[in-house]
Amino acid sequence: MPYHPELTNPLKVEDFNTGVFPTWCPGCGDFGIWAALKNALVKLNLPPHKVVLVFGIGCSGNFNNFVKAYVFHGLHGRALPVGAGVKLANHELDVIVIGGDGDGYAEGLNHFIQTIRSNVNLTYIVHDNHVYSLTTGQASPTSPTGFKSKTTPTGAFEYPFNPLAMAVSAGGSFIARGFAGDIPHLADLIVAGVRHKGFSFIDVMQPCPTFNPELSYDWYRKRIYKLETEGYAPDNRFKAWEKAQEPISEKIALGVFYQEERPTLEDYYSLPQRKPQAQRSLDKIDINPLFEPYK
Amino acid sequence: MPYHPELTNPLKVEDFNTGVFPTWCPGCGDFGIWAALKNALVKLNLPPHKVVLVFGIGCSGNFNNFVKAYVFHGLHGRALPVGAGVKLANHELDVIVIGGDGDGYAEGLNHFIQTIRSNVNLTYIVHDNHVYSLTTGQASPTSPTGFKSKTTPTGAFEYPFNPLAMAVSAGGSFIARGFAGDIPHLADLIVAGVRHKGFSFIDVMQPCPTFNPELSYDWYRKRIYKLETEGYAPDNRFKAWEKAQEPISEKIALGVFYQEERPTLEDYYSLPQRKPQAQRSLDKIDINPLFEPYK
Amino acid sequence: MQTEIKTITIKIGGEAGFGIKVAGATLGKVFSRLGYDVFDYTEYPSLIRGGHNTFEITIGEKVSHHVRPVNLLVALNQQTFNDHLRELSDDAGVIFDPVKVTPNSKNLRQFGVPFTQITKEVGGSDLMKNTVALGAVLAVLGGNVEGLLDLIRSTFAKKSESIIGSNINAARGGYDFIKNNYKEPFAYQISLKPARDHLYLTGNEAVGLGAIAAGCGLYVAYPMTPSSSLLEFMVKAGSKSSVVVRQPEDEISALNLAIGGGFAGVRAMVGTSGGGFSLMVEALGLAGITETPVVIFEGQRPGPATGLPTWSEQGDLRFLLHAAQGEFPRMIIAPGDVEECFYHTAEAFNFAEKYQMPVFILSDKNLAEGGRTVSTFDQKKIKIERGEIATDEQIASAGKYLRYKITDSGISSRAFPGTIGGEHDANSDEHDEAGYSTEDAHMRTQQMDKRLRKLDAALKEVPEPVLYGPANASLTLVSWGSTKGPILQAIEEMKGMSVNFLHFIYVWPFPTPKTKEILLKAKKLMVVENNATGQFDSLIKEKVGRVPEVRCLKYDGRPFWPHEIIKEVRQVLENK
Amino acid sequence: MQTEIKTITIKIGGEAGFGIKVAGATLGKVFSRLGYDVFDYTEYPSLIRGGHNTFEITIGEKVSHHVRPVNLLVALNQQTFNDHLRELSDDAGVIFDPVKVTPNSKNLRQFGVPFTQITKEVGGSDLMKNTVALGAVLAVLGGNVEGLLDLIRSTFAKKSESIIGSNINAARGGYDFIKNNYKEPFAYQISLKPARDHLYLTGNEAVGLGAIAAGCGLYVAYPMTPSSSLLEFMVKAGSKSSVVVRQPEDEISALNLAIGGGFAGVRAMVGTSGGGFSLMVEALGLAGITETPVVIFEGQRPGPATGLPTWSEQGDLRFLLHAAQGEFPRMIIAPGDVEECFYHTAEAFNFAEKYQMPVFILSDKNLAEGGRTVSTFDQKKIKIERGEIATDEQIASAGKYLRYKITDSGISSRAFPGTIGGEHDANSDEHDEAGYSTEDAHMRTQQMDKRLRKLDAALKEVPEPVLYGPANASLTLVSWGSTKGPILQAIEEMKGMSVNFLHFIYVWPFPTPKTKEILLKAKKLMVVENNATGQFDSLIKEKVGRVPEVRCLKYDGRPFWPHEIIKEVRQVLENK
Ligand SMILES: Cc1ncc(C[n+]2csc(CCOP(=O)(O)OP(=O)(O)O)c2C)c(N)n1
Ligand SMILES: Cc1ncc(C[n+]2csc(CCOP(=O)(O)OP(=O)(O)O)c2C)c(N)n1
Ligand code: SF4
Ligand code: SF4
Ligand SMILES: [Mg+2]
Ligand SMILES: [Mg+2]
Repeated sequence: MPYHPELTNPLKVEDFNTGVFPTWCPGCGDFGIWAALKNALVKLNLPPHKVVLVFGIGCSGNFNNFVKAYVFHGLHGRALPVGAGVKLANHELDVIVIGGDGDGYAEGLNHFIQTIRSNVNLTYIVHDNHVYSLTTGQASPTSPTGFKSKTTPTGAFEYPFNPLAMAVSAGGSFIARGFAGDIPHLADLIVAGVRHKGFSFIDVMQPCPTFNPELSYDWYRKRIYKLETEGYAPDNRFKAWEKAQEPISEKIALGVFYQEERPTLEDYYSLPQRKPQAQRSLDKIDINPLFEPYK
Repeated sequence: MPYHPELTNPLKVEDFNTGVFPTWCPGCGDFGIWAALKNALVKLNLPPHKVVLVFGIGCSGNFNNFVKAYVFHGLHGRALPVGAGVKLANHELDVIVIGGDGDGYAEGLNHFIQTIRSNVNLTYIVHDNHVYSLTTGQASPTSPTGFKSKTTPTGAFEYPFNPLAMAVSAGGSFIARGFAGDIPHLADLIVAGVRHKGFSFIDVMQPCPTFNPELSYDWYRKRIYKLETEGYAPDNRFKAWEKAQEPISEKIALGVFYQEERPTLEDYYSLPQRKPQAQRSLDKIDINPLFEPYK
Repeated sequence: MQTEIKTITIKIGGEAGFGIKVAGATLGKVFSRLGYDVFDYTEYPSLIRGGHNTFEITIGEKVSHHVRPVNLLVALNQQTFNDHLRELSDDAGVIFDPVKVTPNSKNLRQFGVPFTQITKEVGGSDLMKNTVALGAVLAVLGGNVEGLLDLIRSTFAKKSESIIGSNINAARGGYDFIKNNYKEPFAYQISLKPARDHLYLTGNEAVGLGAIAAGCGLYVAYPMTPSSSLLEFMVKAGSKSSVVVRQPEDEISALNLAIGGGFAGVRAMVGTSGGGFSLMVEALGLAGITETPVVIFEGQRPGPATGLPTWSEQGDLRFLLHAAQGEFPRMIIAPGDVEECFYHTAEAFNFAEKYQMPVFILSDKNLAEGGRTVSTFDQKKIKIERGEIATDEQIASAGKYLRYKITDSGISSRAFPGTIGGEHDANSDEHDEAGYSTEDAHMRTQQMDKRLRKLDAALKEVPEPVLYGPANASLTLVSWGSTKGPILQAIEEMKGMSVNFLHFIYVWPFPTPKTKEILLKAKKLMVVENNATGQFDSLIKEKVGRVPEVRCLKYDGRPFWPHEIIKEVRQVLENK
Repeated sequence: MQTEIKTITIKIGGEAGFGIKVAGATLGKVFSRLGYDVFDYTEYPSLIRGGHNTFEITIGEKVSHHVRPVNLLVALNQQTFNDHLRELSDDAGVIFDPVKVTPNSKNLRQFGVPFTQITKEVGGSDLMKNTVALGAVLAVLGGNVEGLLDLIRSTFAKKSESIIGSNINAARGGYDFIKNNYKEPFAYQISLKPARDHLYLTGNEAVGLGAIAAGCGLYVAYPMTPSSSLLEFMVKAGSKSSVVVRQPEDEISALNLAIGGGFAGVRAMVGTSGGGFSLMVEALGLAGITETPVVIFEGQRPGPATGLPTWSEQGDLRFLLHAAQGEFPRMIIAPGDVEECFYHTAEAFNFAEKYQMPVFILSDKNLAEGGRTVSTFDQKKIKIERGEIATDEQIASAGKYLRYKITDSGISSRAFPGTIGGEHDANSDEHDEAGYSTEDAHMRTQQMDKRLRKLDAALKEVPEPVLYGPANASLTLVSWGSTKGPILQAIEEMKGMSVNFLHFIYVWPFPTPKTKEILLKAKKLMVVENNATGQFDSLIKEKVGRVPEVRCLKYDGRPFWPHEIIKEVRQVLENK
């Protein structure tokens, strides 16, 4: 196969640019995630044609226009099953699924939990800005209690959704938290997530200066610390769940909360032992043996 | 208001029978839950017209024909939002939502988690037989690893869904486990759940001799023990989560894992201070003050 | 193309996120208060920042729709000028900041105004340029600035004196600059009108007011353009009006919540767009078989899927008509303008409860988000009819209660939880009269027929479509929903031509015998729709048995403009 | 009503959960192996136990559908006798256990057989009564028991000798009891037929085989009657055929998974019923706008909502046709019998990939779960056509790749992930030719037109409906999908009458010019549908512009029986 003619060798960040420049607001955390993702792909040496990126709908989903790869821009809340479908069709591709907190923890929550359980080998990155932004500012499941928004003028009321604790409870095999304001660290997390064999989940703290100005870069920076510098070992579900209980209004741990290796969904179907389903030749199928029970 | 003419005083279990006798298989755990529910309603002295029962679809959902009350037999996986809607319309009614494990932990999982978060004041009972029964035996989220079924001939693969740990992580305010083979204990749990101010959740271990014969009454009885006899205090989320990690293949704790009182969804809307929405008079509405901003 | 001047269209354009919408709406309100009919139209992308936004208003003595060409353009950036030059009338003017915009066209009346400088002088933020521009617009059109200043004072009432002050100065700055530097009057000038008792508001705000007037007690919605503004309205107004307003986790939950509410006796409503409604489809059938009343607001936008989230279309009619497995009755009401949004939303609740079925309010982005002036709504016109409801006493005296009793009308009385003796099973399985599951062939057929009969009953009560223009005409335009505006506006300008217009608010059930007759007798039919396949056209074919001669379809996300319709009509009439 | 005897119908009835279905299917297979055409039909409630189950088979030289009246009833309990007495022919027989059932009717030929006692004697479980009954049936019909014994041996091949032995003894016990006690031959006797290369299987099994033959690589389904048996088939057969079969958390996930698979280049399929499809609606539009091929199996059952879960209907046609917001092309294929299930499922994958759109296989419970004999499928008839796919080389030589290139046919080539230079954005937003989001009015219109053009192209390739019976007839029956069986069977019995039958497998796009002509020219049309509103009838009105004279509708969950159709036709022809 000829090497991709449009790419530099080694890959550069620019190889992942499209003609479309991001339309996010100035200061939006999405820019940081954009940069981190491209850096991670460079580090992983993954050329655009080998990467599938699946997006949900949101400001986060608008990302679909800004990065070169095989991109699928799906429905609000439904990016994960599309990603899993890609992986089952062609397990040799690297699949990264990207969405927002409304996308993944409200509309798409069921898929989040169940995809974790399946341990399909893909990476899921959530732009967690604790608000619905593209629809101009309503409370999301991760909005802090008391968060005032267009739909919660007296303050958000419901028990704040804890993505990390949920992921631990559902049997996540790679559970991490990143920060859009720390691009190198986030890029490293993405690299580790993509390399992880199984479902890797990265909840990214993302400032949205427009609809959640209180949770600014500074607000986050004041609370952030890194698990790896604390001697935290991400090998214990109980400890991970406990760690995830730290209220983000007080302390925000970044890094890998939990990691373990266990069989993936592809293993269950013995896919790694075969050619990708999508490349199977359809000429040599013989169904005659299947007639037996009906004779 | 005249007392209900068809009822005995005090209430008897028979007051909740309909003309339809259950069609469940002989030995089905659903009979036990049926008995426990009726006993609980008698103990609570709740006449049928004050009770709303909302059912999902499944063998569990077929229950809808067997108990007298205001019954709503909804869609597969969607009973909880119907129940919440009833409660918001008329917070004076007692609402009990009943479904299966496929219903609540697969199709309807999103509503389960989000309804917990809302802490709407109703009771949710899950007939957890660890299998899809009405569709004649497929693996469900709570099927044990390796469970052989029509759709998992080589054994269930996914990380088994842990309803109690999930409920703790989502902020449940009343989280309990019952057993269809222990009717008095289950009836007490239902009574406690209904009396609890907030969302009460009872996961009921339900034998299905037809499609999950291995998990028989005996199988359960060998593993069961009661939290209340162990000096367990259901007042700590961390302990509750830990307790919920006991694999049911080894030990099955029955009783209340966690309970706390916090504001309900009805409190958020200040409903308890008013007449039920459904009884509001619609004659005296004056919208003229609302015109102001448009003048 | 241009006929005698009755309207003025003003367009403001600039970068997304710079308050164009607020500025435009403010201007609209100033004109509305001056006694003008105002109709506004806004274009914006599905982005928070970085895209291009425009806001247009057409004002006049009587305006049914926003019209083109544009007579006065406020170009906050060069793109506005470049993109919209071709939309301008020959005698149009343009207001712009010479340091930002070079209007490279000689034919226009040019009003350079130093927005940036004036903003700096009054100590305002960048956003305040809009206020300067508004002042300039009023000056160019020969109005006075007092209305604007009043509005600024009341809008910012809760802000600090200094914010109010700098806004006032900004407006005055723009106004004075024009007055001082451009003495020759612009071709379009406004005049004083008598004061009126009017409101200036959007379709969604009118829907919300209608719902509240009808006693809606539970509104559930997951945000989605163009229904999000209705959710916001309900949150704001609802808390003052005892409406429980809830944003659940998804649209599936939304409709199931509302159905639970309807079952328990509250008037319940959901709001969404086509994508969200896709997720409500299963629950629609649930309302159908359990015969639970519910009102569903659907604001259409162009699909398929995410499509063009912030634009408009009428692509969901057939979808709503046939949504969900199996067959059961529903109603579709498609208001044509802001006023109809109010009155017919209120009516929707009556239909839903009387016939115990789901009732749609089918709107679209143009109607939902377009503001216009209307006579202040008259709440007295709204009657509350809750249909048949069984009470304790009725049940006690009847000795029994059957929720799904087979009746001639198909309607059987409802009993709300709490009613003594009214216990029943609101069952999504096919059921007998008491509600218990049945598989009996005869009962199944009877219950199907019962449910479907309700639609026949409703058809007898459904208001007829309105015929605008002469009773007999060579060409009859037919439309439904928001296309009413541009067509009425066009009809107005085509006086004397042999064309009339039949507008449908009540799209389903369809047709009444009288409507069928009108449609069969019309000389020539031209169906006007904002979609690609002619969905109402197909209904006429199917249900009336006539093939309309002409279809006028547009599906690029934009509304029809009156001049487009006039052109089409001329062509048809001339070729005849 | 009865014409000359060509078929025998046997019915077995008893309590749910007692293996009626298995027994019936065993009997069907015995007859199939004997060279008979077999068509079976089963009725069971949505319960695991405690309800009433029946299984009927009609056998004959040539059988297109199960027919009534019943000629031989096996009553495992009293209810069976009571409920089905009125379905019996005058010369019918009944086999029963005298200790359980009292057949209080004198006209019937009675065959008392001590099921319970024989079962006990052979040491079998209660379920083994069925085996005794099967032996008895064969004896009554004058067959021999060897075929049944062979089948028992192979079915239980993996079980212990003693299980096989007691089953064999049970079958022989029933057989011998009849032979010894009822010497006078029963009115219906079977004869020896030449051996044939046939299969006996259900519609769902044929769909599954067709999918596997077509190279389906990903099948995703959430269990739901009547599609669950397809899921089970795919699980079983799929593992031998490299199909990844997945049961996800819900139907939303199912279709999105399949779309992901289709995007990545696998032939993907989902299966569900109407309720599950309701949840797939949004993703249907996603397939539409991203132009991702996917095959959707929908097994209809009576709605609305949960309805009658284990019964049959054709109530979802219009729903599928208009599902999802916006407008985009799709295809609907409704096989009429088991054979068509096989060949047209395989074809569906070709259409899906060539036209890059969702394609439905629209079945129903009768077809999905009804078993019948068919000539062994010929895999050679199946061609694999994958449509336009861009390779590394093609892209390299073209120098660029545009996923959504505007073309005359509307078809633009797909590039699968991994292809060098084929990177693109499969975008649910409206997009330009490369796939990037656009709001441009012109590009929007072009992309809409492009997508819709694909349907015009497909229409040119769609097989015409088949006309059965004489070319000219006073009455033309029209139907689609599974109603083919009873109508063909009726037509067979109406030879000599001036009636023919136009059957549609390809329901959408509709109509081809030729079909339109046939429908316009037919003397009189009678549309036969298993629904209440006449959905295909409405399509004819809308798309052909003709109002069919007669509608024959049934919506009680049961199929049409041939005699019902004959009665209807007679009435129409006589009234003419
Ligand atoms: C089914 C459906 N419902 C609603 C919407 C409208 N919608 C678009 S984006 C969005 C939420 C965005 O919030 P989030 O996922 O947190 O993304 P963010 O914009 O904050 O990045 C919603 C509700 C939709 N597109 N589809
Ligand atoms: C939307 C939808 N999908 C699928 C079904 C089919 N269905 C009926 S019951 C059921 C699962 C039953 O399992 P569970 O909830 O565990 O209840 P059980 O029968 O075990 O009590 C399914 C999948 C349905 N009715 N609706
Ligand atoms: S609204 Fe918030 S999330 Fe969206 S682009 Fe702007 S800053 Fe980013
Ligand atoms: S199948 Fe299982 S759950 Fe269903 S009724 Fe029978 S025993 Fe109970
Ligand atoms: Mg967000
Ligand atoms: Mg279950």
